[in-house]
Amino acid sequence: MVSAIFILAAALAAAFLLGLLKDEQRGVAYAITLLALAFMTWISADWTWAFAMDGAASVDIFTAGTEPPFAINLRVGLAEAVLTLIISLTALLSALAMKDALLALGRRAMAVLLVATLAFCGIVLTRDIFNLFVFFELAAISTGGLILLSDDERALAAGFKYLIVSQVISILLLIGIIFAYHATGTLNIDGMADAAQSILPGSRQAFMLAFFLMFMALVAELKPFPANGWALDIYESAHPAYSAIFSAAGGAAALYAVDKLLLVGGTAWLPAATGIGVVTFVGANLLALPQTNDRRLLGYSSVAQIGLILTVLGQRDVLGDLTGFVALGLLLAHSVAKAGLYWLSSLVAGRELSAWAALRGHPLMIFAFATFLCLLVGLPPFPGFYAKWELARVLAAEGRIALLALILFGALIEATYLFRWFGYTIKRDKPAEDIACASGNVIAICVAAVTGWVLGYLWGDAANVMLGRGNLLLALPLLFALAFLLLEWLPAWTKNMLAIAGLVGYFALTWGDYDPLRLIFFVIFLIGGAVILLASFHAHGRRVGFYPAAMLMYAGMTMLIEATDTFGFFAAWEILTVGSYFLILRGKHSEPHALSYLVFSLGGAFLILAGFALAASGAPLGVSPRLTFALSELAQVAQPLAPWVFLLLAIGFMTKTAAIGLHIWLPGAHAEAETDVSPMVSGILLKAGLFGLFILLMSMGKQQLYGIELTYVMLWIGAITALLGNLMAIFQEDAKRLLAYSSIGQMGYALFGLALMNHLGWLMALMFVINHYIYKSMLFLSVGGVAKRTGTRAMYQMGGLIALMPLSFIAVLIGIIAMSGVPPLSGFGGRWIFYNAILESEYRLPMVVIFLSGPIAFLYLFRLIHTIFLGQLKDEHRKLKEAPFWIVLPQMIYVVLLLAFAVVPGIALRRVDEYMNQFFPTGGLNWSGLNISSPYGYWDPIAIMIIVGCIFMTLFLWLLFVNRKAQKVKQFNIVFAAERPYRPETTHFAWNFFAPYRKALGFLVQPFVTQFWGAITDTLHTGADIARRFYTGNGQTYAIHLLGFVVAVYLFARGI
Amino acid sequence: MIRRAVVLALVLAMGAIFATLLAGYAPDGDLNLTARYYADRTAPDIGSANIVTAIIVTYRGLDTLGEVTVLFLSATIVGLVLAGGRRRETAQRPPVPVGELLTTGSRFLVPLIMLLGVYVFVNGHLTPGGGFQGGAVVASGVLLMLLADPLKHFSHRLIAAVESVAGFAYVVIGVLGLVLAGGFLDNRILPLGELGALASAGAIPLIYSLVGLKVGAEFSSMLASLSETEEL
Amino acid sequence: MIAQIAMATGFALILIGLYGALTNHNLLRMIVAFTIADTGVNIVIVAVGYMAGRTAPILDAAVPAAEAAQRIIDPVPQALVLTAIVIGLGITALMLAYAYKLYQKKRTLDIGKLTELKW
Amino acid sequence: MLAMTLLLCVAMIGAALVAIRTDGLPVSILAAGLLSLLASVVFLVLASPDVAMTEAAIGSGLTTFLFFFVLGRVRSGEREGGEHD
Repeated sequence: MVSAIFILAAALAAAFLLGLLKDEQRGVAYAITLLALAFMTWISADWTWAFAMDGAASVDIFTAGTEPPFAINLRVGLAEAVLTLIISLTALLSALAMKDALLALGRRAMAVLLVATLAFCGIVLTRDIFNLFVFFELAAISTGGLILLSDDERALAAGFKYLIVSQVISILLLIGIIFAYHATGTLNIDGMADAAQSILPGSRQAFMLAFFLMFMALVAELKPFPANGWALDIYESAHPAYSAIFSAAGGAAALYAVDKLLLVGGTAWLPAATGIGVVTFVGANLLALPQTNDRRLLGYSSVAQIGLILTVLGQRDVLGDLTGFVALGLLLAHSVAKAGLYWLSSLVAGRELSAWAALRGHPLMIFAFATFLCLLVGLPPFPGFYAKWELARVLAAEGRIALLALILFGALIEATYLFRWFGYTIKRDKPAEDIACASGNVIAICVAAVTGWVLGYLWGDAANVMLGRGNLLLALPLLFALAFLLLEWLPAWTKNMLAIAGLVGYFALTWGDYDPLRLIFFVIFLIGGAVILLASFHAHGRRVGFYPAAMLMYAGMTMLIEATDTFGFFAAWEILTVGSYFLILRGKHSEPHALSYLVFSLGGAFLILAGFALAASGAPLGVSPRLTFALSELAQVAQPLAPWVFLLLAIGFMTKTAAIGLHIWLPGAHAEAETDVSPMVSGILLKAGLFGLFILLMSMGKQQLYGIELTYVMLWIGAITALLGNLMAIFQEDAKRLLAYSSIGQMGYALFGLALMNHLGWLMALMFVINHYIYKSMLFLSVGGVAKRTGTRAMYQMGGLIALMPLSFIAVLIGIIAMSGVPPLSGFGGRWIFYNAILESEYRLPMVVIFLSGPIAFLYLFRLIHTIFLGQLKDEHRKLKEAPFWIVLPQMIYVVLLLAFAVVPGIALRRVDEYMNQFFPTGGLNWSGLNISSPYGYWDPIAIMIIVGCIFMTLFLWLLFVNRKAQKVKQFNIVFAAERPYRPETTHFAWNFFAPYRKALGFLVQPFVTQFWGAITDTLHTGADIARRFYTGNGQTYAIHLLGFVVAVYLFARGI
Repeated sequence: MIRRAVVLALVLAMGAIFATLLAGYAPDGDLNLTARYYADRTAPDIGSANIVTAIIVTYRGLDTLGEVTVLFLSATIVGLVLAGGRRRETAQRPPVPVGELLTTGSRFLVPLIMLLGVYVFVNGHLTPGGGFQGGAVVASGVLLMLLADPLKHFSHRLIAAVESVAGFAYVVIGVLGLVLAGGFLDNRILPLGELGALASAGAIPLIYSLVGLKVGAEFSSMLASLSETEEL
Repeated sequence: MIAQIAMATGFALILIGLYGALTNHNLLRMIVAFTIADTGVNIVIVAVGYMAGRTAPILDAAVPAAEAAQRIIDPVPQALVLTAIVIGLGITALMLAYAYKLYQKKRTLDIGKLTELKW
Repeated sequence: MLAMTLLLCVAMIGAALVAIRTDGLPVSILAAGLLSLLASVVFLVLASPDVAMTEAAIGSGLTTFLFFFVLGRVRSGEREGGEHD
């Protein structure tokens, strides 16, 4: 192995060599620079390989042939090797990315770039505190120099501000170093750490003060929140490729320096590091909300990420040997993502966030952009996810709940503004000029994206080896979904075939090993998904981006069922959230709704993460917090924690089933999604939430919090959701929104059933799961088909389509009968079980609310079919054809399914009924042959079907017989038709269909919840907008901020 | 006005921190661990009479290498920053009337200053002073020449060449130290000679002369690029 | 006693330098103030290494190598200061170049007017 | 020695205050140069000749000259930005 000193020597030699070249030989100079950087990258890669693969011990390199305390020594361990690799690789790729800027400025700029890389590597390698100061100064000056690469006029001012602040930092650091030397007698960090223990009390106070100054100087290098205005100006104005180095390499080096220094200070200073880190993380993320400039936004995000890693370093006493795994995971994810994003920003001409829409023409760039965002936010397959899981688990185990809450809050805000940006890129209109596809940039971006995925695999492998977590990237469903990324070039129908085959095949392979309840969900997720995918055959062309997203969602759901431990469950939960977000985002106007969906889902997911972490911490079994925590062990959670765990998990799952108060994302997300996406999201995705609630209630049962019975609260929430959901559905003008609100109502029913906590209640909830999937998918498909043909979703613009679209009419008719619970179809079965369940339970008042919501449900169903299919045909709809074949086919399958399920409910429910006995032995149904009886009543589905069939037929025939002599009234026979054509829609009968009800019950549907959440987001936004005025742009003010920060921390530190 | 009050308050707070540092300071009765080692081991191991030079060049050689890079960086960036401005043609600059005393004085003094500079950095390991001080003196000599004849055009090529060769040689010596002797920048690649003699302390005189040349070149290039900027 | 006085002066210089740098609006005045602060830091560092009644760490006729350990003061702070002074000059030269360039582009030396980058 | 150190220190603090408070920029730069010179003498008193030489050559010599050079280049800037608020 080449000694690591050559990293420094090679860079220096190359930098000096450049001086010998004539000014015109810029090409040669550029070649030497790339060669030197490549050599440095190779050395660090070689060391990383040696440490990672052969597990070699860390190596000390002595300079001047003398032992460390008397000379400077460098140390190369796994962490140093990885960090130097990241630093030199980023520099190499950035050199590629800013090729033209370097060539324009000539060999001097290249020499400065080499020295900058050398300085960052030096900071990581050196073990001598004064040497650290020299390398920091080198980094500061080279940053000052490299800022000139930018063609932005304002970069000069940013450079000057940086130099002012670095002067103040160097003063603090020098004073700290000399007094620490005086107290300990050595300048070597390890020597100082040992000497610090045995300091005699007299000079202990002086040493602590000296350490304080050194610590504050290095923390100031990490751009802590109140005192980092200067860093943001650099990020905004410097050349993006240099900002990539400054953020990825500079951040990594400074963080490692602080980590080394914390060795000296001992555990007394860890709370200070944590405090500064958390304040930076939350504060910077908050202030990033109102940002519009893309590079400044990345600056805020970079500062926030470094704050998060500082917090992790501050928790070293608790994390123990996990610190490396967590800190490096977050750091590498940050470095790779931030560098990639900055290189992307060098492609885009405009600086506003929506200017990135220019990327849309290049699917590879969009994929890279999405990869970097997922890396930053820490979504499943990437290292950030494993790191965040371990961090949450350990923090909860140590009882640092407030810190965990702050970190999750900051992460949520970061996800919000990053994915809002992604939404702009996908949806906003493309700016005129396309992106400048310089080869250097593209290479850098691709390497960064690939590195991101490789890191994901490595961290998964490390998690597997160290902690026994499953390596997500080896999970078959996820691999299958990601394979679709490679098949994007295929036409849509082949991919659709593959997808359906995959779903059905996977079901066939693994359906055996599930209990009846999970099996039902498994059937709905996979077979149900396959049936809906049939509708996707109607699309032409390649449909880039649809199949990876859809299969990601399905993969997430299958892994949700397969999960046995909390980690697997949570990973699946986030995968399906991400997959469904990208799926919903495909709709034409779905950008704001997709964002609100993602924010609510991630908020719920973080609550679930906190819940699982708490559960693992409280588990009475192991002394040390358990590594893997099985789902079934939720039952054994100790009493003081159990209600809180239940509360967190319940709220998390209810965000997914859109209970009242957490429902505002659903109407927009389901209505604005594409024709075949709406049934997927509404029919299948909501069931994931129900599945979670099932798991929760099965394992934890009834819980009490301060005397309140939590399941009783859930009962009320279910009832109110059912009532208000149905009520809001009545007054909708848009057909898809009506169905979306009806989903909220139906989920309210299911929640109510679950919360009844008795045998039949759960059975009813399960019945709802099946029923709701069938008729909601059918209705969404038929309404989607109608909307595709008529071009509008507003019901008052339709009417009289029964003649033109008979199959859709039949599908909607059957759907309505099933949904409203009218006898022949399975809806009635659901109602019957429901009433039995209610009679058994002793709750009276919520039942009244549920009964009220029943007829209200019928109102909007009537409105749906009446306004679309009955009434008079509009002129422009004369020549409409039936909905496309592929959209009608699934509907017909569902009609058959509904009829079959209505006649023989036993096929699905019988085995589940027995399965329920283990939870609620009493109160089950007894299945004798084809009819079912319960303590209160008797249900013979076949008899009902026959009787209702006969009644219907007789009435129908009689009607035909009576009407055969009826006079047919032409539409424009004004006297009889009683309808004026072509008047503005206000006179159309479908407009404001239930006006009298609105007058009566209108007060119930005031958008309080929307206003509530709107108020929260507005306060955050305006608060951030006011707070960011703090950065006045005056370099002197920034220096005053830094001094103020130092004094504040001193007073605070003295206080504790 | 509030700004000044805030700054005053902050400065006084820093003053309080420094005051506690000052109060807590007690000079050591005897040399601490590191200093004692240097005091005892410099003569036999490094063979340099000036212990500070031994520390600077050998024991903490990496610092000095970093420091030389700092100067190289500053000179390069100053050149980069000022090169951006319009390169004024020497012809159109008005001939500044230079005093008689200055021209003759400089013609007489410049060689002496250069000699002093060279003496300082060659005897770095014996008498106080060394590469940086010698380089600064040489630079002041160059400065005097500049003042005496503002139109004199310094060939940047020569300065850059001297600077680069010196720097590169320094790195090569460092690497030689690694290859031949104990470690990077170890001065025992040349014989130590006996204490106090000119050719003693191994490679220290060589290194310090290179540093002197390099520092002198860097300062003069800084001054030259400054002098070529035009009046604003 | 000399060390304490020198150190006190050094700290005073740092405070004066910081005050000057943070109140003057003119770029050049700020840089001058920072130079003063740097000098103050250098004085403090050397003052920390000083021991009464001992001489400079140069081995010559007056201070033979044998009894060096008892006669000389701590050489390490001096080595550090030497590096610090040169680095201080490096940064000052860079700031001056920036100030000149800023004046060339913006025709002003007032830090208050260089605030395009904010919020 | 003690008296001389005291004198030098008082002179230095005086020079520093002059450098900060004075209106004219050239006077301020000269005061800073004087401060460096005094500092190099103090270094001599503190028994560190190497540092004294460096401070003298670089601190007072080159730094002061750099300042005057840039000041010369931006002479008109002094009248604009020099006033105190």
